[in-house]
Parts: sequence; structure tokens; C-alpha cells
Amino acid sequence: MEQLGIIERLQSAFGETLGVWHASNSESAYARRMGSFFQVSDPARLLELAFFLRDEPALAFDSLLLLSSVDHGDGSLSVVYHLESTVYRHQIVLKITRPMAQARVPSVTSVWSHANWQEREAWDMMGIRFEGHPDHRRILLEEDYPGHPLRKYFKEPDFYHGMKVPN
Amino acid sequence: MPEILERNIHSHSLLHASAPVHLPDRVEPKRLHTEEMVLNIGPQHPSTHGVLRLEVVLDGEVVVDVIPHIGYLHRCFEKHAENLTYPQVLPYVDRMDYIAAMSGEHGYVTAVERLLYIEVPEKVEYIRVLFAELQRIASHLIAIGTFGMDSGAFTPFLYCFRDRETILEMFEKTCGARFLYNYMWVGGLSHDLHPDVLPMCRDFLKKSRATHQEINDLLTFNHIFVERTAGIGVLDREVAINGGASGPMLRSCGVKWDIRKDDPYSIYDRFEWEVAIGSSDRGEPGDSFNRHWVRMQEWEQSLNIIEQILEQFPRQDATDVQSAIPKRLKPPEGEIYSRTETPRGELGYYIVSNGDVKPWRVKVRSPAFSNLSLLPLLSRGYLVADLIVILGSIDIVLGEVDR
Amino acid sequence: MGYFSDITRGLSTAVKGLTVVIRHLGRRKVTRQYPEPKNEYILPERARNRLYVNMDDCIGCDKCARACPVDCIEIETVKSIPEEDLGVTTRFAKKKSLWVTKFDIDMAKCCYCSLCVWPCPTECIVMTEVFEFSEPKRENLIYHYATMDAAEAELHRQNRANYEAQANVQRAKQAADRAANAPAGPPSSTPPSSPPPSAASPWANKGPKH
Amino acid sequence: MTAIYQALYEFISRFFSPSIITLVVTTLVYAAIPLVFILVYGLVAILGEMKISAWLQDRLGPMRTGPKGILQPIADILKLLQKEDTTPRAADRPLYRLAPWVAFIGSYAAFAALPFSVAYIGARLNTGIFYILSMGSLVVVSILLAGWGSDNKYSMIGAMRSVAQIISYEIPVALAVITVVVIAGSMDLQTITDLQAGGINNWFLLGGPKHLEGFGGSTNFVLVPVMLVAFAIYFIGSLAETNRVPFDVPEAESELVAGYHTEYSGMKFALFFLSEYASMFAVGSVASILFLGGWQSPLGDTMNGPAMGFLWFILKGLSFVFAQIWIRWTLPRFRVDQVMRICWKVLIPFGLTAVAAASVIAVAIQ
Repeated sequence: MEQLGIIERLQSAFGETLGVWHASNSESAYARRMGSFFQVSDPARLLELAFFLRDEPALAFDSLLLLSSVDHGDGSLSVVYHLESTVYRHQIVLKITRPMAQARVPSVTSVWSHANWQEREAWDMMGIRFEGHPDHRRILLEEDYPGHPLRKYFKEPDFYHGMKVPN
Repeated sequence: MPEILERNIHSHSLLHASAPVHLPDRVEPKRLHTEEMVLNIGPQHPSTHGVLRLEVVLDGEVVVDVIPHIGYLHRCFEKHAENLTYPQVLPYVDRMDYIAAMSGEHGYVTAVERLLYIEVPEKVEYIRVLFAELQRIASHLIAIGTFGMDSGAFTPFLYCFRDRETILEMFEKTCGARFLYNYMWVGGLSHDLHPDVLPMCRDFLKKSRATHQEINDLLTFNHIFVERTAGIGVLDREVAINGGASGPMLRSCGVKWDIRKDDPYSIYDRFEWEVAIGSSDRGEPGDSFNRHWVRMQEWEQSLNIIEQILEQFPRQDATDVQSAIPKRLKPPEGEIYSRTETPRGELGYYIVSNGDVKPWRVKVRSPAFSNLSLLPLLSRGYLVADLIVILGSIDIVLGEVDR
Repeated sequence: MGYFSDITRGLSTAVKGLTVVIRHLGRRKVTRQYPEPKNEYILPERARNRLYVNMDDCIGCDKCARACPVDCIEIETVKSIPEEDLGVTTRFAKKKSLWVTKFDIDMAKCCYCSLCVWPCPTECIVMTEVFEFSEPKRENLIYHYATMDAAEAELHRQNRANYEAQANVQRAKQAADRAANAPAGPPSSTPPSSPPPSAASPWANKGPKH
Repeated sequence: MTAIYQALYEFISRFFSPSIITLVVTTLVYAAIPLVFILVYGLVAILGEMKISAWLQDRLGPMRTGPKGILQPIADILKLLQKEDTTPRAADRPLYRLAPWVAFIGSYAAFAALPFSVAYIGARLNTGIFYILSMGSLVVVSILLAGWGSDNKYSMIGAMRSVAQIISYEIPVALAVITVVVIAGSMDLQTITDLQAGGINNWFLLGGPKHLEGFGGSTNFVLVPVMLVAFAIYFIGSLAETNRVPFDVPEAESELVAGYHTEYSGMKFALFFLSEYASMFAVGSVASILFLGGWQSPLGDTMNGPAMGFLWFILKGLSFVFAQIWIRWTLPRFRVDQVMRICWKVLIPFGLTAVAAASVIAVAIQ
């Protein structure tokens, strides 16, 4: 399905209120395909949207390519979902932007199990909480590590467990 | 919660760590449950392929649950990348998937070039694909060899290393490094092909086909090996797609999905080759044997691609391989998700640029990370020996898992 | 699979494997002894090993240090004063104008990526074929390439400081002269500086306001 | 009394006057001969394993110690002697210390009944083969002691696997032995060897003695398939009993690190190592006694005799050791349930068939 078809479909199901569609502003054919994204403004409806994207036969986004997180440096964090349909080979990007103090989004692990570790990594590195995650722990760092290192203003501790952290 | 949500959550409950364990029928006697024992495999263990720790809950020798603990090799590549310029990221990219550094570089430079709209000369593309395919063979040789070692056969491992050595020699001749190359630069290459490499390549094609046959006789079709691996750790097609499996792991389930064919990058659309998928000749699609078998086939297909590269290779071409390298690498503001097929699967780079010489955010979709996350699902209900085989068949590189 | 075919297949494939392996018993071995037969294995001409800096050619431009992804190169320079003639580099005959008082490479940090080699305008930093240089102490792996000792460096630093002090005095005098000569008028005010760019967000321009 | 024992006795009686002391000293010296043999053979076997595996894998193998690395095993032993002898804190100390000795005693004791030559056998028992089989089972005890005593989960799993495996595989091995015993009519190893005198044609692998009364003469070639099956069963079973690939599940490197001897270091490990190699030779030589004529020359009377007997016996034993090394570096490892399946579903039915067939034939041709 073409990108515009997907957005029409989504808008008819979720209404205009759900978010804003951003078509790509680049010329390259490749970037046009990957660069357009869909800003989800209401995290409460994310899970519903995710199930719709996966289960709607005409969309069939059965594969979560990547779940990434971005710190914008202005006190807000984003979660970015790259989705792909292995049936129709079309792709879509979802984004949720939240202020850092309320960095909580529903977990999509129940929709795409690939999100399990990816969400744990996003929590570990960026400090985004995923509500409803079955195993919400850090994954790469120790459980007692202070802070989330991929945040832009992260200061690494001088000492960790009494050991001097080399710089 | 709407009804549809509940149904779907339930249907995927098996993927969760807290889900009840259903032992497959093949483990007998089913009702004989003993006290559970926790066995730590790793971080230092002969078969964890690096520093991976598996917390295995055992009932006798039956694996009840596996909890992988990763992060021992975590170097925070993504944080590093934010503090380095685009060309400086490359040595770090090498060190992510250190078994297949060329493929990792290929993925990174492809992503940055797409971000910058750089067209590289044809000759550069040919050399890149040639080296990426050689690297794929080298990486698969290690995967096949260590998989044999995990199942107890030691000798194929060394035969594989012998062949890999030839490939590394070609790389060393061309760029001076055997392992961590820093060879593919954004917009070009660090060196032109060494004149010895093409003849060496032709020679290698012949020798490698012989080794392929040898490994088949020695390992792949060995009945003990087939018995050990066939039907072990079966990954369901839907679960594989849903769980983010890629590369040989996904193809072994019978899914014809290869980025080189389905989302072509570089010049892969110029070559004729087959996407290797798992079959049910021996074992069943998605099992450990088919993961190995897909790698064996891909080795052959890569040889085919290399053969075509050698035929089509631009002759007497005086192209400067550094001609398209921009003086100052400063991509426009924007973001990209670009993916390539490495030996382990889909390597994606999500790069956000704010118009600076340093990337704002680099996120790596590392195939080994995603594939490893399926390990608990694959190995529940099998024996400890099978767990090792399953882990070996996934072919992880801890540098890439932990980044 | 039948019971008997299972057994025969097991035995026959085992025998096949055994024949494959036994054929290697008399073959030429592929491993090489290290380091005795040095002539057997020659490093490729492009081998990237220990860094070497030809200080005669170094102009102290700091390009290599900036290219280094692991910050293993440390360069300190002192500007020369006009009376001093530092000569030209042997290659490309570039004129030198900086005293290189410190050129340290920490080979323990070096990742052998050769990114420092390429930007060098005089090709004075190169990767050599030397690869056996293990040291019992990590400090010994910091190579000091600068040719001058501390006293000489201090001398140059002093020279430069003196020269700058003189120049400042001169400039102040000139400025005073100019101020005395020029007609008095309001100094042109600088335009209001733009607000310092905040940590730029890639979403700042195109993303929705959040 | 063998010729060597008598010679020793006469030699030692020159130094000691009371005959009881002479007897004790002679017995000790006589018993030390297999020990010396084990030690020397151990060095050769370790070097052989290293070199053969290297050559099979296109490698050079150890090249540093001595010319072409032939002193490598001595260096290894010296290294093991110098190593710190660690004991896990939670280990069951008496059992932990006892285990390697039990292992070594088990394999050393088996050598007592091996007829190296017509001139040398430690103890000529009329139930020799039975004695060797039972001594081989002693290894199980040591493995269980080691696995339990180490207080290590890998060791424990390895020991459990090993016990299950070795006890199971004693049955097919015993069945294969019985096949020969039924034909030979004796459990005495010297008698069995003597029966196969007169060259390759009279080996039990090829039907047994054709020159003696009561063995069917030239018609006993009908035994050949039975004997081939028995030989194959014995060989596969002996691989399993000595924990060699493809039956090395107890010390499966990729799964259990080193199985029951994970925690052992220094001399204790060396003893396990040595006893493993000693049992490799022991099972190989039993195979050569039962099926390949023991110390008898394959050429009949040429090159036969007490001294040549030693040579043939060791040569046959070593060729089995070579085969075990060759197989080890070729085949993958079975899974533990497959090991048991092969034993109970393949080897034992075939073994029973072989025993039955041999019994019928033995009755028929006599």
C-alpha cells in the first residue's frame, strides 16, 4: 500500500485527533520511503494503534524493525518505532514525544515481541518507562547504575561501587 | 481494555518470561519433575562465544528457563558516536561486529551516504560488494566452525579457519588490517584494491568450493550432527517475524527475506543469486540444522556473487576510489533508517542528524541482539546439550549484542 | 527413518567423515611458525602497525590529533617569532611556522585505524611495519616524538611571550596614536548578538511543537 | 609363573636371603612393570594425541619443546606438577582427594591381567576378561566421587551422565566379550590368545582358530559376520566406556566445561588424564586379545616369540588408540539421550543376537 493509503486508512480508523502525519521533505526515493513519519500525540491509544497496524489485513505491519529513543536535548524524549510489513513490504515510522518528566509510554511487547529487549534497552539507556512491560529491567548496565547514559545531559559518576571511573 | 487487545496479549503470552513453561512432548518422562537447579553458563564458558552469561533453570537436564544476561562487552557505542564526527565513528563500527567488520562498515557508510545523497563511483561499489561478500563467507566460516565445535566436532572449525585466513590475507593486502579495517569510508574507500587481490580471489573461489564440499561431508551430512541439530530449537515462522529475527535465523524458517534482494542497496541488484532458505529435507524449517544449512548455502551463493563480480569488475579503470569522499562531512538535518544484510541479519542504522559534523543520535539495530532475544523462547524444554547447540546456531557476536 | 537405515546412515557418514579427515594427515600444513621463518611471511606493504612521526616534516598543524577517534595524539605548539626560520619540510616544501614542543602518541590507546595518516599535509605521520613493541609498563607506550627538550621548549615559549608582549605594547601605542589622531565620534555599536544556539534539536524545524 | 617372573626372582634372590622378602620384592618389581609402561605410554599417547590431531587439522602441533616438539608431554607433566593444587572450599574433601586415585587404580589394576606376551602377564586368572571388565567399572566410582566431591554443578551433571553411560555400556561390551568367550570356551586371556596362534587367519575376528580340533575347522567362517558385529559392538562400547568422542558427554567441553574434572588441577588432574589414556590402551588391548590375536604375530610363526609378542601386543593396542584419536577429531558428540538410545536400542539387541548366533554356531560346529 502506498504511504498515503496507509495514512488515510489510519485516519479513518483513529480520526484526525490521533496525531499528525509528516510526509518526507527529502527528494531521494529512498528517504521518501523511510523518512516520513507519524507522530502519535496520545500515548494512551498507542497500544490500540499498534494492534490495529499489526492486525488490519490491509496494513499487516507484522515486524517491528527497530524501537529507538531520541533525546532532543530540550527536555523531551522520543520513542521511534520503525515498522515494516513483510507481506506488503511497506514501512511506517511512529513517533511519540514526551517531556522527560513524563517519559512513560505503553509497552508494545504484546504486539511485537521484538520490542521486549528493545524497550528494556530504551529504558536502560534513555530512561523511558514502558508501562505493561513483562520484564522491565535494565539490560546492558547494572541494575544499580545511576542514571541513563544516552540522555544528552548525563554526567557519569565519579565513583561506581567505590571504584574510580576513568575518563 | 478492548476485547481485541486481550486476545492478542494472550496469544503471545508464550513470549514472556513469566509465562508457564510447556515442555515439548519429546522430553520423556514428562511427569518426572525434580527440584529445579540454576546453572550459570558463562560469562567465561567455552561455548558462549564471548562474554555472555546464561542463567539456566534446569529440571534434571531439561532446560526450564533461560535468562540471558548481556552487557559485559558494553562500550556504549551510541554515546561514543554522538561525540565523534562521522568518519571517526567508523573504527567504532568495526569493533561492534568484529567478526564481520566489513559488513558493518558497509551498513554504516550506506546509511551516511543516503543521509548525504552521495553517489559513489561504480568501481567503489564493486569493491565494496566484493569485500562484503568475502566477509560474509569469512563470518559464516566462523559460524559454521564454532557451531561444529559446539556440537563436539573440532576439526571442521580449523578447516574453516584455514579458508578464512585466505580472505583475511586479501583484506590485509588491500587495507593493511586483518580484522578491524576502517576500509570503507563515507563516499569511497581508504585504498584501491591491491593488484594481487583479484587473482587471489579467483584462486580462492576454487579452493573454497572444495572446502564447502569437505565441510558438507565432514559435518553437515554427518548423521550424528543431523541428529543433534535437526528439530532442535524450532523457531516458528510467525514468531520469528514478530520477534525480530533476521538473517539466516529468519530465512531458516522458510521466509524468503534478504535485504540484498528485497531492499537492494549498493549494486546487489546486478547479480543473480538465490536466497537460501530452510527446507524440510533434514529436520524441519526453523530448527538449528536449517540455520546451519542456510549458512552453508549462503556461502555457496556468496561465491556465486563473487564470481559475477570478478566477471563484471571494471577493467583498467583509473577511478580514484577517494574521488567522491566529501571534504567536510556535514549531512543536512534529517534522519534515516538504513539497513543492510550482514552475515548475522538485518543491520540497521537509525541516524538522526542536526546538521552538525557529529551525529545527534545513532541507534543500531544489531541483528545479533534481536536474534539472541529469542533464545529463551527457543530453548525451553530442551536439554542442556541442545541449549548449547541452539546458542551456537544463532551465531551471536557479543560485540554487536552489547555494542 | 527406519531402524536399519538409521544405523547404516550413521555408520556410512561417520566413515565418510573419517576418510575426509585422514586425507589431511600427510598434507602440507598451513600453520606457520612464529617468529623463526621470517622470510616465509612478509607483512603486506600496506600493513598498519606502530605509528611513526617524522618530526623534521611536522608542521604542527594538529590535523592528525583532530582526526583521531580515540584522542591518542597530543600536540602542543608554540608560534615562532618572525626572526626565527624553521625551514621548510622535505616533502612538499611547506613552510614551518610552529615549534612543536610536544608530540605524544599513546600507542596503548591507538586503534590503528590510520585516520590520522590521511589528513597530514606533509605525510609525516605514517604507520610502519613494526608490530612487536610490547612493554611491561603502560607509560612506556606513550611515545614522545617532539625533538626538543623542556628547556628548549621553554625558551621558545619565552621568546613568543616576549614577542607578543612587545607586539601588544606596539599595538597599544598605535591604537593610542590613532585615537589621538582620529576625530572623536561615538564608537559603532556591535549589533545585538543572536541568542546562543541551544542544543539544536533535529525536530526544531520540522517536528511538531511539543 | 611366567619366564620373566622367574628371571626376576632369580636375579633378586641374589640380594635377599629370606625367600619371603625376595618374593615380596620380586612381586613389587614385577607389578611395577605395567606402571612404568603406563607412564611411558602415557607420554607417547599424549604426544600422539597432540600431533595426530594437529596433522589431521592441517596444523603443525607442538613444535617448541625439543626437536619437532617431542618433549611437549614431559613439559606438560612438569607444568602439572608445579601447578597449585586447588580444592574448592565447599568440596567434600576426602571424596575429592580420593577420586583421582580410584580412577588411576581402576585402570592400573586392569593392566594386571593383560597378557603382554607369552612371557609376561601380571596375574594369569582363569576369569581374566571378567576381572578386566569389573576393574573398568571402578572408573564409575571415581567419576561419581569426583563429581559429587567437587561441589560443582558441571561436575555433578557430568558425573551423573557418566555413570548412566558407563553402566549402560557395560552390557553391550560384556555381550560382545561373551560372544568370543562362548567360542573360545575360556575366560583366560592367555588361553584365548593361544587359541589364535598361527596368523591372521585364526583370529577370532575372522572366525577363530581353524587349525584346532573342536572349532569346526575351515567351516567356522560362518562366524565371521557374528564376530564382525561383536567387534563393532565392542569397539563402540569401549569408546563409550572410556568417555571418548562421540560418547564424551560426561566431559563435553562445550556444555560442561570439563565435566567431572572441572575443579581438578595439578597432579590430581594429571592422574585423571593418565588413567583416561591408560584405559584407552586397556580397552584397545582387550579388543586385540579377543579379536586380533593378542600378542600373536599376524604372520603365523614368523616374527613370533616372547619378545616379538610384546611388540605385536603394543602395536595392536596403539593402533586402537590411534583409531580412538582419529575418531575423536572427526565426529561430533552425541546427546546424552542419544547415547542411551544407541546402547539400549541398537547395541544390546545386536549383542544379544550375536551371542545367540555364536552359541548356536558353537554347538553346531563342535
